[in-house]
Amino acid sequence: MSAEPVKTLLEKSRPGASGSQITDNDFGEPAVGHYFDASQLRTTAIGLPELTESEIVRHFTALSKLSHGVDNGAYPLGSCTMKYNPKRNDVLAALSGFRNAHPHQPPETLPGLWELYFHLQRYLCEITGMFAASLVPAAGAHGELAGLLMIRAYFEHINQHRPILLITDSAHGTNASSAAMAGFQCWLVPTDPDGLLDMQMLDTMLGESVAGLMMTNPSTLGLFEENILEIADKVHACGGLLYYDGANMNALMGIARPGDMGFDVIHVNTHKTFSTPHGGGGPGAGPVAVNRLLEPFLPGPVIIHNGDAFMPDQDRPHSIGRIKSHHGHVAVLIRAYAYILTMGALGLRQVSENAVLNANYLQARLADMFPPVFNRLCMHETLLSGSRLETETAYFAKKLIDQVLHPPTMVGAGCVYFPGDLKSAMLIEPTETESLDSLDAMIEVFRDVFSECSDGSTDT
Amino acid sequence: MSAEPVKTLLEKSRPGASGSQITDNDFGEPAVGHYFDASQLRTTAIGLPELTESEIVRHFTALSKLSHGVDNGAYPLGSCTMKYNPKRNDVLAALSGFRNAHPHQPPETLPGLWELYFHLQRYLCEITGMFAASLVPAAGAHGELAGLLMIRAYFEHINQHRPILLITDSAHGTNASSAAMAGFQCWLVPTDPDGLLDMQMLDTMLGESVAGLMMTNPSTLGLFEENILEIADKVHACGGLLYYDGANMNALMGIARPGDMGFDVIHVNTHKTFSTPHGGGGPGAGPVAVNRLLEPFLPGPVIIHNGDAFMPDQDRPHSIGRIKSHHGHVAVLIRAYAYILTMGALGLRQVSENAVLNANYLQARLADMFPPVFNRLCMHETLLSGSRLETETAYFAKKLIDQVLHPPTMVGAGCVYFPGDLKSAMLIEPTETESLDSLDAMIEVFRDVFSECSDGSTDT
Amino acid sequence: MTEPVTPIGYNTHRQSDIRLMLERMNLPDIDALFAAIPAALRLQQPLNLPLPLSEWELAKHVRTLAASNATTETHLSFLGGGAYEHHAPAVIDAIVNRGEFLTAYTPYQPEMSQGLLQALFEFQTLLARLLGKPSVNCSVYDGATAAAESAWMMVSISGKKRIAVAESFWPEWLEVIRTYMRGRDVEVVVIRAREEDGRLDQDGLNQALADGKTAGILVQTPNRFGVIEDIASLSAIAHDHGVLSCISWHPLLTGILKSPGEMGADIVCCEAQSLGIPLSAGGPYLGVIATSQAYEKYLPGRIVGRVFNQQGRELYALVKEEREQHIAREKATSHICSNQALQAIRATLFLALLGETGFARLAALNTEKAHYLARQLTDLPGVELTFRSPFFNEFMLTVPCTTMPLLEKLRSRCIFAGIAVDYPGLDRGRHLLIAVTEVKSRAELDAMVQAFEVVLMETVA
Amino acid sequence: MTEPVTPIGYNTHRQSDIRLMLERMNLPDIDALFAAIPAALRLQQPLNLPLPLSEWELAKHVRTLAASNATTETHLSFLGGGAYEHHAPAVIDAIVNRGEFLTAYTPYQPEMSQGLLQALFEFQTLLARLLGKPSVNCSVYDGATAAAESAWMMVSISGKKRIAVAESFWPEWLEVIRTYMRGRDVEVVVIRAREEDGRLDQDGLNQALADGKTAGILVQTPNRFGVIEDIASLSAIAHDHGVLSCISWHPLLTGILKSPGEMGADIVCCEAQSLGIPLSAGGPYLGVIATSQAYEKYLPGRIVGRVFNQQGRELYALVKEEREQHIAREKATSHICSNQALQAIRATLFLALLGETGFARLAALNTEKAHYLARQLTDLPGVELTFRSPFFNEFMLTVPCTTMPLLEKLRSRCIFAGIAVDYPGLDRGRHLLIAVTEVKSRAELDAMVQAFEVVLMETVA
Ligand SMILES: Cc1ncc(COP(=O)(O)O)c(C=O)c1O
Ligand SMILES: Cc1ncc(COP(=O)(O)O)c(C=O)c1O
Repeated sequence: MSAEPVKTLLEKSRPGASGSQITDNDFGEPAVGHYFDASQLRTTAIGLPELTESEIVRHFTALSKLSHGVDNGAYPLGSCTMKYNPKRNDVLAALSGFRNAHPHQPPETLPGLWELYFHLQRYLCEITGMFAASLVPAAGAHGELAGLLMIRAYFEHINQHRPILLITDSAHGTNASSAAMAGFQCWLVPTDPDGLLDMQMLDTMLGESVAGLMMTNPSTLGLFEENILEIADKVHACGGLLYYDGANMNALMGIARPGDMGFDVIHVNTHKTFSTPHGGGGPGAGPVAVNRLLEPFLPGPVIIHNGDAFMPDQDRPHSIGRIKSHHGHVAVLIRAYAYILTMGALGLRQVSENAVLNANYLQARLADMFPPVFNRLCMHETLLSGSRLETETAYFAKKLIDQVLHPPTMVGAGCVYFPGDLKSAMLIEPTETESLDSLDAMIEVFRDVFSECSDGSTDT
Repeated sequence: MSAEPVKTLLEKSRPGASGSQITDNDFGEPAVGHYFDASQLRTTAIGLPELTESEIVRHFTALSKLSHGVDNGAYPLGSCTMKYNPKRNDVLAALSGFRNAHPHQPPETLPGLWELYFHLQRYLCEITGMFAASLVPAAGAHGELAGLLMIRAYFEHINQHRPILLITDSAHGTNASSAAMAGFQCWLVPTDPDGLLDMQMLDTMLGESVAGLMMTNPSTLGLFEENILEIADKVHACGGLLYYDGANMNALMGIARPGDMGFDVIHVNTHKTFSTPHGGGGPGAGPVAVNRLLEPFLPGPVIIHNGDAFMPDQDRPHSIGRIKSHHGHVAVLIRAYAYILTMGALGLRQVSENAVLNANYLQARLADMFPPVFNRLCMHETLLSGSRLETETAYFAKKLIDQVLHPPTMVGAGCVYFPGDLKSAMLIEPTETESLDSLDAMIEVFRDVFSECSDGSTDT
Repeated sequence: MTEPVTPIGYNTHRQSDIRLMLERMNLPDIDALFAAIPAALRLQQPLNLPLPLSEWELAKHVRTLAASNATTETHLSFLGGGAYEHHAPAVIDAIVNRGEFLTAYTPYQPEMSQGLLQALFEFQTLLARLLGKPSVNCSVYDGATAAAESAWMMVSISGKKRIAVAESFWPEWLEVIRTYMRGRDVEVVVIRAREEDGRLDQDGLNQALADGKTAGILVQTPNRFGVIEDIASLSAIAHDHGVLSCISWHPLLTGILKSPGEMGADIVCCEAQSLGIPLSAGGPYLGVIATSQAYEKYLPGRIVGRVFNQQGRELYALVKEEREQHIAREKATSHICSNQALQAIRATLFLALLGETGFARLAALNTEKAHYLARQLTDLPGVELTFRSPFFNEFMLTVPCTTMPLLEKLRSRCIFAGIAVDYPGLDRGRHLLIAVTEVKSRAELDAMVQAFEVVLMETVA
Repeated sequence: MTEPVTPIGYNTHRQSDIRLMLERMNLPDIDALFAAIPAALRLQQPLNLPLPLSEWELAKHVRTLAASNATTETHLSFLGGGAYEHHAPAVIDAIVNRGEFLTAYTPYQPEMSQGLLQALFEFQTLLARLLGKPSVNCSVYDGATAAAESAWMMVSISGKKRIAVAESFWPEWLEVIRTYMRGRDVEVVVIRAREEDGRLDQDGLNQALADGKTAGILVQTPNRFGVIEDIASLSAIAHDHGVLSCISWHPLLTGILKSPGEMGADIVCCEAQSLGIPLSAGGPYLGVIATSQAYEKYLPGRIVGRVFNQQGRELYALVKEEREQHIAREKATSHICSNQALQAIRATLFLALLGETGFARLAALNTEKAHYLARQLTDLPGVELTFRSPFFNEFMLTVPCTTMPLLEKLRSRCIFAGIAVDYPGLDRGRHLLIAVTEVKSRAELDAMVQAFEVVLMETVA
């Protein structure tokens, strides 16, 4: 990670070096200016770089060497579930039958796509305990928006005005902003000293203007919300709905299901729980699933089994409408489907067991240096306190990087919120694909760097 | 290139960690011992490592980071023609229609393969000026063996006993060993002070026991054998044949042709001239081409156009016979075919012009430090003298490596021979895909390291 | 449930590892880890999912599904409508499949991600040139959400909760804009296309903007009829009314025309699928938004910049995060978190591989081939261009029969001949939108014309 | 010839670069560089080759060629005969396509190639375990040339110019062995298979070795009838006569059986295509040779070892190069220079991905599926196993009709049912060699049986 900086493509550009192969021997070098309004014609260069293919391959190969993926080593970013991304799934997603299908083809020319979609919808419903799903959302936040728009549409449908959405104070930033985009006012529900939702505050906040509560379970603090059934009852009792941010499903597959907990609408992040690669920021996919009540509101396409064909349902008058063009992130969803078929029920349960085991193992073995913020077993990730660290966490992170270990999520370097006074906390999520050797190696680096940081040697 | 050593797979092995997915739900875990002789059944472990897929991906990703390909930078190994390997050709070679074809399929089920082979045979003949070709040899050395066996078969056919083969003293090691494998006795023809074949010695060596002369042109010293027409006349005059080692064809495409020079049989290295990737040692391909005289002796398959179908010629009674199983290195040859179709005649000529230009540019710009061994224009590579270097060339090479520049071919680190007293010489072949910027950068590194070596600072 | 003996799938722990770890943690068994989950919620049965498949069984199954779909390889396709069959150079896959890019997360830790960040920075730089606006985000989900997010940008900038949108947007995209705007109670006023030339009705636009309550205009070019809009005039009208101009632009157009920025757009959004991104039945694609520096703070999504780290070293990093959801939460410009980073790298590679010259040639080749086909088809009796306005690589025909049987008959000849278009004011069921890209050879275009002629006869007769 | 304006294809220089370089070298033009070439030899016309193609034209053309071939994806294939349809895990391609491996040369410079060298070193280590001999080369061209090179090793070791080869080798391989031996004037004596069980005739072998002039024996298992030879006995016979024993081994067999090294072979050669290498219509594949330390100096090809470099650092490097052509030239063990390094890395990945457990399971699954199909087919009237000897994943049937029409009729049902085999002493045109690997599902095997039955009826009738 310490190699020389790489010049940019524009710095390397050699005008005139490329483009020779963009021709068709039957058409020559066509002059096309006369087809357009003269005033619109471009008169100056765009300013694109010109390099040969070899130079470009070298440029990006060099850039890749200055990057880190799970293929390079552990990536224990809390809340991101950076697990191994199976290579076989990349290959399947690139099969010509999917890759070269056009979204505007007549639906009857895409039977394989719909069959895959139909079953993936069903599998996700089975895993989460929901009734119906739409795979179309492009990412977790997009799933949230879809879900919240459904909640909104539902209340519009039953003629109730409920402008307020409760969100846990540890919620991911997307929850609040999706809520805003769906037109809700956000009220934050505080966390109690045990790291759980403050039940008393919930009671005071609930009411007839409240559309519902949005939370994730396990929470972003890595804790299972033990009172979930009671919470659900309370929310439902006052007419509200429960939204489940499924980003943390990696803790629960085959163990417990949000549908059984009382959630009415959920999304999952395929790029977390279902091992689709995150590509340095995306694309991901954020399928939404709902209970029977909300089914009519799902955004299309929803794939149904109709006689003997799988087909997009054309008759969805209550749908919230399109939330993006076309059919969702096909090439991502294929991977999620392949993952589920590879793991099966027992494999997915093993995933969650091992994910939780690994997080607790780290928590236990790091406790003398980084005591857990909440002194109890965690789920798939653990929130550790940096209070015993004699340096800033940013410095600690830098030292980890020097040891070629990707640091965990810290304030200012990650996208989670730590409520209250947790400026020096860090959230670690090893995932199930880290071996014991890998965890022990990680612990050792933490230990080395921690003691280095305790020597007062904080020179930069 | 200076990262930590990587433990081996066996050192990382965790017995019991893998293999769970090697099952078929319809067949369970079959017990198969009873199908075999009890005495043959294995009773102890093989000793294969056990790791998860993720660990394996990380292991090999880490190993790749300790390796260097043309994708990473210049690779000016003389005699190796390390040019850019087009990515598009890798994709085409992996198309299911080739990749999943079985070699024992009935020939009529492989029309696309034969069509490609037929045209590639023709293109190679056109480029080299030969009459007919067989694509089957697996590499350059294998092509040599095929070619020399053809020469042998020819003389057997015409009942002449010619046990001796002349080889230039700068010849690649494979020439002599292929000759030995074909049953020839090798006599080395010396190089004259100008770096050319010693004509007088040739005269004395030629005779009725001589099957022919094997040489490359340009030679491994980077020089064009100016007397080639005279040489060919001499060899032919005494009944011998002329073998052309085509490893250096990168200098001549569209410029001159070995067939026109009088060569009777040749091979080319697709992994040099025709840009197929060398894969860290292979696989390559070494098609052979011959004049009309030797055509009957070509090893099969030779593809012919028969009525309206392309087919392997089944009627080759004089063929030297099979030299390997199946049809040659299909996945390599597809790439060579694709390369030729991308370049066309003018593109290939440009390749050779630029390759020769680049070598001469380096020769000219490095001359003050590393004077060319032969004081004249070179072809696609240049032989430079290390006589002015105050350190060993190996030390110089190490210093280049410290600057992340792959050293040129030197004695003991490459596979060429430098005749006479050229222990400190180095052979540089930039190829046409290095840009002027890249050459200038290379020259600068040479200059820096040279002056560093001249400071007497030869500490290790 | 019985415990499986070896780790399934991508799990890593053996039973012995698990025992050892539990021992070190002083826990009796795995179940103890889940003690916080109320018993009533603990699943007592395995999930109802198919048995795990081996890699070859999985591959065979998914290959079978894939093989049942028609594609641009099984059919000669002239489908466009916002997604185009361009050639993606092989280098793109070779690079983006490198684990260092493919398996990375969002580059929150700049030191671990300099290469990825530089690639995204270069993306912004090249897109800024292509779109003619200096500030570019490094992606939103697709062209449709880019348009919707741009609409909200105009609302935020202006403080006015109404936008004027061209009705000649792709219908799907218009629906997405509506869905997004409905959430935030923004009024969407639709501006018609002129019947004579398929371009936006400038009178209608003037009228819509007259009351001063509109945040801005949102226009797509080429529009849903393939017609190229007069961006300069439309932007001028917007500016005359003191409102913003946002253009949804086909990025290849810059190979021939001035960039929308040069023609007066304040915001440019686009679907960049044409820049090296496979069709993939619709996704993932690549949405981009570009604007002027002044409006940068309203951009949704990530922005990469050059900063100095705590050690004083200059490096690439995510910047201006104060706009983003993880800082601003409900006040964020958008909720976007995961975006289309890898597709942005694809686009960067695409632009670099073509270069200035190649990009212009590609645009010209697309234009010429589309016009070639349009000429051949309009030579057929009764077939004509619906509008005589400039078009790029997609054009709309009026045909002398109903489109559906025509399309179906061509489909039975393995041709996807185009998309049936209806628009109020045009004859129903008589219009076809046909896209042509560089990948169509002259022989294929001629084959299309021939088939079209035959089928037309059959259908008219 | 007119000068093209931009660099064609993968050329890099612009006209301006060329001018600048020539200027700096004081040369008038490019032609001056070629002054050494006699004018009579300088081509006056461009080569007669097709015009350069764009990437998409090329792709379309080659895709069309590819699509015209039948494959294991278009047909249900039971072809084997030395090349097998195994599943290659996707990880293999992902790794070997990394430019650091794919675009490297032979690792002459150890410091630049530690990763590549380690991968090859690991290959040697794993193959040594699989084959049961400690010294392994890192590849020759394929199984056939591995056998031929092994034959020469025996000649070199023993100094005797005769080898005894089983006639039950793949016919093609036997031909390659003959071609190679002819070059060096080595006599090839062929040993028959027994008609009763298809195994090597031990009496014939004893006879052939009796005069003490033979260097060694060369036997393939499973042989060309799919029959597994009795390696231990054959090796013992060889050793009784004081000659070497060389076994051409199917590497997957070690999943079930003792390694050939354990069973007494002095040299083991093999075609390792089954270890993660695609069929590719026949190549490139992977030949490997393993032997004892004592004979290591006779091995052809590269060997990687651990050495200390001039700076005293321990590293991987090519070792024992004194055997190789670039040092020993005409005295080299072989001419091999370029080998199959990347395929060796594929095999290493394959073995690592399966692991001890997976490898044994894979071998068992192959065995069971082959035996399942054999049982079903021999239930059909008149169909029987030609030999009642042990087999692995390939077996030979005697059928009650001529094979050619049978195979052709099955082919018209998209089944490649096997390879027709003839062998002197067996009825002509009545034998089929059928291979089954893990990739065949039970449903596919049953479909094969059904089709076989139907077609058999037709053909017999
Ligand atoms: C808890 C939680 N919710 C929502 C999201 C948003 O998902 P996405 O990035 O796919 O939009 C994330 C992503 O980090 C998350 O961790
Ligand atoms: C001049 C020359 N001849 C022959 C060969 C042998 O070719 P191969 O390695 O393909 O067997 C080489 C390879 O380096 C070479 O440079």
